[in-house]
Amino acid sequence: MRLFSAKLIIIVLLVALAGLIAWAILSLPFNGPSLRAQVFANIGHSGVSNPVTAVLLNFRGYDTLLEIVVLFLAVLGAWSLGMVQLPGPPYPAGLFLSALLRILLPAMVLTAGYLLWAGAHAPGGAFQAGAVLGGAGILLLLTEVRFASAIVSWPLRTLLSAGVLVFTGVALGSMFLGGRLLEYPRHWAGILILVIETAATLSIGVILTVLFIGGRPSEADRTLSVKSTGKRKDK
Amino acid sequence: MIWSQWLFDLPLALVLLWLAWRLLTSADLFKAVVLFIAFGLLMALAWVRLQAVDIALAEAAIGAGVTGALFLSALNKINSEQQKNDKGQAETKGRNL
Amino acid sequence: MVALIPWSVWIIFLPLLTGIFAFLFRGRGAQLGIVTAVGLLPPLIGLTWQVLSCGPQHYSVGGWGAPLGIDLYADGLSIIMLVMTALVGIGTTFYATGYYSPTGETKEKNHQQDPALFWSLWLLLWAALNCLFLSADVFNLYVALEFLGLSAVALVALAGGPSAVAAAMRYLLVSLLGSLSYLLGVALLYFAHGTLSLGLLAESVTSSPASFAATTLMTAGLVMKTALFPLHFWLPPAHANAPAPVSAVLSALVVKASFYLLLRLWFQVFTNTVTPSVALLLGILGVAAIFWGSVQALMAQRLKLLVAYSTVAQLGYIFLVFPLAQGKGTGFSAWCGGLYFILSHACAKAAAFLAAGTVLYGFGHDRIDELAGITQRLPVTMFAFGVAGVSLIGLPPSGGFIGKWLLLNAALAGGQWWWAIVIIIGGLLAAAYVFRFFSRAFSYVEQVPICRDVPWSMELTALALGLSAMALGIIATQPLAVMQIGAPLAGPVLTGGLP
Amino acid sequence: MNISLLYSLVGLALFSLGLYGLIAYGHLLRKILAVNVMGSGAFLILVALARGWRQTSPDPVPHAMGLTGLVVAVSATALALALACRVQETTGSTQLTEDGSD
Repeated sequence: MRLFSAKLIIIVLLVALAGLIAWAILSLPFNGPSLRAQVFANIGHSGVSNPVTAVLLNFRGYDTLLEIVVLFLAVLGAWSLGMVQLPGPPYPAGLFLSALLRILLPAMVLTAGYLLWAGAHAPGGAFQAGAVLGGAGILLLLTEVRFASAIVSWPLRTLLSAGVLVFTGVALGSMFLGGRLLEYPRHWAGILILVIETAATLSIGVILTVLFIGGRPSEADRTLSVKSTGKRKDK
Repeated sequence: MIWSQWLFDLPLALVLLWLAWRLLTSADLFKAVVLFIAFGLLMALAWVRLQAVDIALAEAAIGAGVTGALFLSALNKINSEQQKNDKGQAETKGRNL
Repeated sequence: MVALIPWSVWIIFLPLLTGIFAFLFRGRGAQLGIVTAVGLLPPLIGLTWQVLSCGPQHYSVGGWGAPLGIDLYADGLSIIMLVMTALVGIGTTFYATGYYSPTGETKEKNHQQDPALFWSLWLLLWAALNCLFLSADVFNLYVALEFLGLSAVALVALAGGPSAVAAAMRYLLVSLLGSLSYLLGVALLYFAHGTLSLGLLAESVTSSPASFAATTLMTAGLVMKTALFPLHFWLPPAHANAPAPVSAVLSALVVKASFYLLLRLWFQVFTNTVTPSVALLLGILGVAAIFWGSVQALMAQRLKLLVAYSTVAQLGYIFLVFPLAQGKGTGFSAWCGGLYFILSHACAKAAAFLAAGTVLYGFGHDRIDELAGITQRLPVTMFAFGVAGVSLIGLPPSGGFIGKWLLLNAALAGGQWWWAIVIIIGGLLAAAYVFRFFSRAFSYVEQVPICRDVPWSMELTALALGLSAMALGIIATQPLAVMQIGAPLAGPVLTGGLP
Repeated sequence: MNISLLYSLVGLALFSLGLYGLIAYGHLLRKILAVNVMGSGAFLILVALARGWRQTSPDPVPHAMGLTGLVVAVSATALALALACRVQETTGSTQLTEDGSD
């Protein structure tokens, strides 16, 4: 009985809140003020022609920098829960699976590369590309045990932080060249955005893969890594 | 414009709501996660309808793909841990008897 | 020339970079921490000087300027929060060099806490705080809130152990709920006013359904993150179970960050949408927090839990600012009183948590009933706790006293005497829970519990922070002068006859 | 009824559903699913309204905000799932107890 009334109170409160928000949405101006015109007026100077990329990496690049830090923090958070023993791959690659992977993985890496490149003028960019790369990493983790044990220690840590470091480097670098923080030199904007996005894509891919492990890979497994050096997926 | 709405957007909206409701209430967690992945894929369609192709791509890859994989792996871990616990409890019970 | 240096950029990026370096170069964490603590002083002094001499400072990231780009903004309020962060941050950093010292016996007691991860997370948390206090863009503030939330959760989880992990989980869920609520408010504000800049929103927000809903959503989200009663349930376990330096930072700084944002929004953006009744509601919840937190602190079995519940109670006082600022001519006094309370509570609470952490470190537990006579073993730490206690109770000449005195005067001058009664009773309750612990700790026993060696850096930083809470009660004019710069309220500071 | 309004109201419904799920259900995985539904709702409101009542091309700023939010959400979800597994490993329960203070 008591439980029922508690649920009822929650539902009543929620309906009231939803009603308030619905009222707010319905009362919004028909064609309200927005930054759309400003974005399109300045997009010529942003170095890219996809407006979303222009906002993400130029006009509001500072948000994106912090957002990559947040992604990086998720790894630190997962690692602060202690070591995990890497289990064997749940689906070890048989003949058929490994043949499939041999086609699928390069295709995914290519897709990631395409998305990264396309982001400047069409839908796509670092997050989409990084996510596809992360998906490829997760597939590898599920099927190839040696890959999992290969990614420990300092190369991994460098890859994880590369996105933030390169982004921060460009942000501060443009400040030293006489601009403000993240004020890319005019003619370099396109190139610099591509550099940042490439590093971010790599980092995001590796971060998502590492998050799939769910904890810090135990260093004890490192002995295995010697065998499988050419197998890193980011090549 | 109007006909496409009734034919496409309204059903999509209803299915999204239904999936969200089902994934929150279904007793089986595995089913809930699968429904969540389906929900993510349909969300991607909704983004396309809203001319947000950038987000649609991200949703398909991150929302449905990576998040779904993360949920499945977490569910897997929790289930296997639970089985271990149950077995342990059964053993101690057996000893007590 | 000095005036042109973008100090705020350095205040954000120095800890951000050292945090990432601490992750890359394992084993160098302590050095990087000290580099950050020392290296933040010049930019902080530079920015404070700029604000003092030229008024509030703007900086357009990317050179676009609001509303297209993101602006950084520093006024007196930002400076107070940044200096508070630096005071507690420097203290915590030096404390942690002892707590996580590789030579000490830390390994056996502190579970499997990884010092490298601690340093990385702590420096990033510091960066997140600085980001938040310097941002002038509501969406950027959302990202900063998530940045802060995730690093705080990870730090709680670092303690390992069932209760710490469960507390971290609860903390994360609450934090996400708060941020999403805030984000929806941001969305409504954007579609109603076409800007995300705090300054431009301040000019355009009128009382409309959208801004009313945004006020509700953002206030609810931030109140949840600030752990106002009855949404405080997540705070005591998280703060009590975290590693000692983390507890200090969470209680002294992290909950203040969301409160800071609440102050900014209420007094600068939502001036037309907030009503006296909502302010009254926050005040009443604050009163409930004072009583509930104090009673729980009185009954707590563990020292760190006592200190954590004391935070719940003390956070109640700062919510009195909202109703008190509604009084005629008392607004600025309430504003200053609230800020002074935040500042001195930060120092005192950090000192108390660090001292409690030292007790836990030394004796291996913090069960109050078994801590009789510990003063004989840790005199410096207990003295630090005592000094902090004086400020938490609000006795003169502490910073806590000044804060309460200003709030009291605002209550009396504004004809809202009932808040004054609460403030006085709250002080008595604080005295009760502080002395309950002291009666144990300072009692003389023959068989003093065994205590392991405590690094001097741990004992001295707690003392230094406790003494700074005291010093705030003596040099009140300078902080009050800083608080006036760019303040959204004007009026006299009602010192009630005090110099 | 136009598409922008339709989807923003769906977003609102998803936000409320997720909020209800987060409060009402005990299992941690369910709570995390609920937070994700809530987040999707918030982003949907953001992007649906960005399309404007009848604009030809939508406003890219909310799109960028939604994308940022999506990435923040996946980070938080990953951390939450790792924590949930750890909670179950250390306490043996997939729920948080009512009083976690001691």
